[in-house]
Amino acid sequence: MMQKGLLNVKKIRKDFPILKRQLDSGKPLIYLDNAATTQKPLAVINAIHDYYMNYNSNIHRAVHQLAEEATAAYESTRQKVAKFINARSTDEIVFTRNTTEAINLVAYAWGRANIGKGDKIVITEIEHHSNIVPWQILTQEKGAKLEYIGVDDSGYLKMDQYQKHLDSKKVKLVSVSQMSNVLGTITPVNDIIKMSHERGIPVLIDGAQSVPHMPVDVQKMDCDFLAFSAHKMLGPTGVGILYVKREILENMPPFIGGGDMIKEVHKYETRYNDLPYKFEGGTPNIADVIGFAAAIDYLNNIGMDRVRDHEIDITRYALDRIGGVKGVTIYGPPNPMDRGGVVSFNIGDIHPHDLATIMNDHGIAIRSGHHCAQVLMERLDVAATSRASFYIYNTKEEVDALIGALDEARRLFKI
Amino acid sequence: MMQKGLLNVKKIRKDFPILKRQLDSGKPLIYLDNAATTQKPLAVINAIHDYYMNYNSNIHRAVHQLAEEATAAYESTRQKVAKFINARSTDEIVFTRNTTEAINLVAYAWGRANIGKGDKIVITEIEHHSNIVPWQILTQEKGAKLEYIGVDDSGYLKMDQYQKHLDSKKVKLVSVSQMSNVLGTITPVNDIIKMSHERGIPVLIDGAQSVPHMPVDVQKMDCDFLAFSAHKMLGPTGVGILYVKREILENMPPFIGGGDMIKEVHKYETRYNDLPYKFEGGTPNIADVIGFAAAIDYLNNIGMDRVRDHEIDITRYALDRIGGVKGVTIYGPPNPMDRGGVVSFNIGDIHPHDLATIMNDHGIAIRSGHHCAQVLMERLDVAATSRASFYIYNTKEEVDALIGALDEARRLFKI
Amino acid sequence: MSDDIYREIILDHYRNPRNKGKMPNADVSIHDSNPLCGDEIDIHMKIEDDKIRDIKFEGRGCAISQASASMLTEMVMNKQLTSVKDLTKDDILENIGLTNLGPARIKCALLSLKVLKLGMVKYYADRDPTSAKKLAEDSRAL
Amino acid sequence: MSDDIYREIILDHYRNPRNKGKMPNADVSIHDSNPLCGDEIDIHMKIEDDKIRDIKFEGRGCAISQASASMLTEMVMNKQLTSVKDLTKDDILENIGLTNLGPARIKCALLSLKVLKLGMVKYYADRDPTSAKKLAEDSRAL
Ligand SMILES: Cc1ncc(COP(=O)(O)O)c(C=O)c1O
Ligand SMILES: Cc1ncc(COP(=O)(O)O)c(C=O)c1O
Repeated sequence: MMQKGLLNVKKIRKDFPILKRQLDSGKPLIYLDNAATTQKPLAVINAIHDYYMNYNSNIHRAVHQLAEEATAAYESTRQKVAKFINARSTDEIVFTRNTTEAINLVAYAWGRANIGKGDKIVITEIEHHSNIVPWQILTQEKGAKLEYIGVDDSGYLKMDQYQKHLDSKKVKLVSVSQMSNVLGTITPVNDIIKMSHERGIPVLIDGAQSVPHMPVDVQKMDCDFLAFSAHKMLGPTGVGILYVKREILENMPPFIGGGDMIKEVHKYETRYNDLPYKFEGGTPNIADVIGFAAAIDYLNNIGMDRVRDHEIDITRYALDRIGGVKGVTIYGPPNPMDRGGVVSFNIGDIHPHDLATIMNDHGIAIRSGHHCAQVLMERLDVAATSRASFYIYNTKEEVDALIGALDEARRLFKI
Repeated sequence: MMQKGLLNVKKIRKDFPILKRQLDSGKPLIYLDNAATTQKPLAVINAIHDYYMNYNSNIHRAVHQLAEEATAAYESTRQKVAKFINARSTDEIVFTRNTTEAINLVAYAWGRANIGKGDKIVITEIEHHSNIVPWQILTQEKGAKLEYIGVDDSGYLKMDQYQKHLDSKKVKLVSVSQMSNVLGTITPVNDIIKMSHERGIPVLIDGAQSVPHMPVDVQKMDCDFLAFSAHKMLGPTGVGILYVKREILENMPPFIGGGDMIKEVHKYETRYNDLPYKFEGGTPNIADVIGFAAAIDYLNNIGMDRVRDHEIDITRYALDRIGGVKGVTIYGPPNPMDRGGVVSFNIGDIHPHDLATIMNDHGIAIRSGHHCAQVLMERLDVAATSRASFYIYNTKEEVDALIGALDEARRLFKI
Repeated sequence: MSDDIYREIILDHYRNPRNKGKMPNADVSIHDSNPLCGDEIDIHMKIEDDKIRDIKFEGRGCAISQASASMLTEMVMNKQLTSVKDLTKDDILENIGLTNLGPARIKCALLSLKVLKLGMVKYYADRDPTSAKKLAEDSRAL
Repeated sequence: MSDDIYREIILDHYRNPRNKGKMPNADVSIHDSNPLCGDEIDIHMKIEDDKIRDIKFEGRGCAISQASASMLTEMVMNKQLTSVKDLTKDDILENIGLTNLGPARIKCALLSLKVLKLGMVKYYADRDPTSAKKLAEDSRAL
């Protein structure tokens, strides 16, 4: 059912009811905050609705019909996720709340068992707080060290620094995001993983920005862990995914203890459940996991290659147009092939927060601030940036509207 | 807007679309699995739908209109929750995925900072795995001890054992469920908390079964922690609530590290956010938290006293009718005033799983198994029980249908 | 539907299980449980010349899981492991005459096969790692 | 709407902030940031006879937060703490002429007041615990 060629954006837009929204400003919504969370197609909204209207039930532990239906739907999402990232088995797919919880799961369960005094964990300067703070907490607890791979002025990782860290021989984990949520940088994860595996070091990939926007294949990439969020790829809020290679997952102690993750509980000891259930304690977010399947279907139907092509196209246009506005600084790689559909910029001395307010007058939703990447902000020596980020339903006309609003901001701030 | 007198169940049933469902057996749904999860009124389903159709956005960190609307709705749920359990402040309300995660949060964040070698944690034999396994993990890690308050043959806690544990002077935490999900027992939490506070020991209340079914006031009860799940009280899956007294929460280290829970992240150190955000890392389950507000409104509109009265009424009837069936053993307190709307039983040598299959032929959804309470199963010396559990939309006619199916089971198994 | 499940023969095996009990000096003993319902099965075997000379089970659980275990022991008693190794899900369901179970109840019917396969994994672990690996995969899929 | 916000006077205070800078021997120094946008404000004060003898701020952030901080320092310079203590949200918003901000931007406008209140909490901590407690409550609500 995969389609070919350029996206039919007009047709796609019809599937997203919110895009018809009129805002208080009287303007129609121009949604350019997709790196924060994407909008949802009707198919996803309806899947959740259908679940609650027709077969809402707790799962796994009952034999009545609703429970069987709900369990089957829940587990079928797991199959779709496994296939979407080309995992070997559904055993390797753990549902969490979001990318953040997925990374914390690794830090708590794997990290506390495998990181010791003097060990090093290597991350990069472009990481989201979700891929920094868990490692700060872990390394502080264990007396281990956190090391950073720097980023150059064009937004590329300094691979020589990575090499040096590896040479120090103390590295026990490398954790890198595949696409920066600020610079858009697509990082050389294949090289990073290869170099690391040569030394027997596992690698966690933060796929929060990459998995929604380009084809990702865990077997080809050969990462050990991959974390991403449903809500950033047309799915509902409240669902994250942690992929872990089975050999590693099998040896990981549990994280959240409680119902569903056990096989047998006795007063003073417990036998944990099979993979992946061992890592899903308590009643899961059933409705939203089921809703997420509709998002995967939707993306599969378009094809991730075409999603990527569309974003390269619109990002190239946006880099051109925004770059042409007087007083603008754009951050990140200049070549749209090296970046995702994220454009961060500043203009004159207008603070991004003020710019976002002005944008909002025009119905344009952009994000402003540190984007949960304060380490990168320090590196760029800015307090904040404005960020426009694109997805399958965005058009060049919307970029044009952004340019119009930028001109208005320049007028107000006399730039 | 609170109503008075008996519930108008006929009217209430109209608000729950799933109750019109025809099952494969050709029978209409009789849903008696409410202790596992409840059904959702249209108001809740619509609130989620409305969010995705009209103002889906990430929260807290943006100034565009969608983000402001979503943030306001998300935070207004927090206010409603605080009011529902009479917390002093919204600062004391942390959103989690479910009760299980809420208890784990306490075990990881508070527990690891406050429990040491030789310390004791006291729980009871009626606990759900979610209130056992986290403490097993913690006590094993810390070289601490887990102690149990026993339960007598009628399902009441052995308070003299509790007294003895307290006298041992090593107890650092007491964690007790306010209502058993198997026996229905309502535990004497006021006494338990009072006795414990006299020795300066904090108390966690597992309110997964109590908060949905009776009025609960954290200030009156004076508990230090309270955990419960939205999905067991008309709300969506994927939302749990952890109440923590502010004095305690203020001194708790964080649990999930990442976006939203920080104030300032630097390369090697982080300043955490204000309460309660410090404990909500990553993009929350925004849609479902917003949907939960509609569930609270719905329950408030009925009044929790009337919910409780309805359940006493139907439970009394069910205890009578089920107890009258030949070969039946009922577990838990005989007096419906001492228990919630949960009736666990066995009949002859019919295994609960087989009974549930037979029930399913009649459109009746009951739960069978160990109900995530294997320690209690060992105490009762049964492998499993069947459990019918009630909520505001259940009727005595549905109990009658259950009796009819029980007779059919006796015929099949020749009892 | 329940009329088709709870037939005379199932109830008979449930109430009068064959080959049930302990086996003090078994060559292989193995235990597993169904996380869904808590049903438990132990299987003990004496194996000579790759043949199941004796088999016993212990367990507790529903009529389906216990009757199925009882019938399985009869089915494999005195059989060569080479033939037992490849028993499939469908072989079992046909043997016990329950081909129309829903997904949750199927797990009950197949628990004893799963435990038997795990037992053979143990037996083959050193003797024939390839078979052991295949059996482990099979048991995981049940 | 932005036309009403980004008026001449706001831009002037943003670009030419009054009382901005360090204060080496301040009696009270306090720092806080807005977790929403990362805006930061430090406030330094010299206090004599319960009077703010000097006040300076440092900070970075949006025009609203920085202009508001600049205007706040002018507003409280040489004022008695007793009168400064009770400054409300509305006092500030009227002072800077921004009464129609949305909830997110209001946080920007009130950050400096929040920091000022926290500074007074510090000052009153030993001198007048009741006032300190009230100020802490107030600042939390901002
Ligand atoms: C008493 C009790 N505690 C905890 C839980 C766990 O709730 P959840 O699965 O929503 O985390 C349950 C629900 O089954 C329960 O009944
Ligand atoms: C690169 C990256 N990592 C992690 C996250 C955290 O995702 P979530 O908030 O869904 O946990 C984000 C989202 O903002 C991100 O962009």
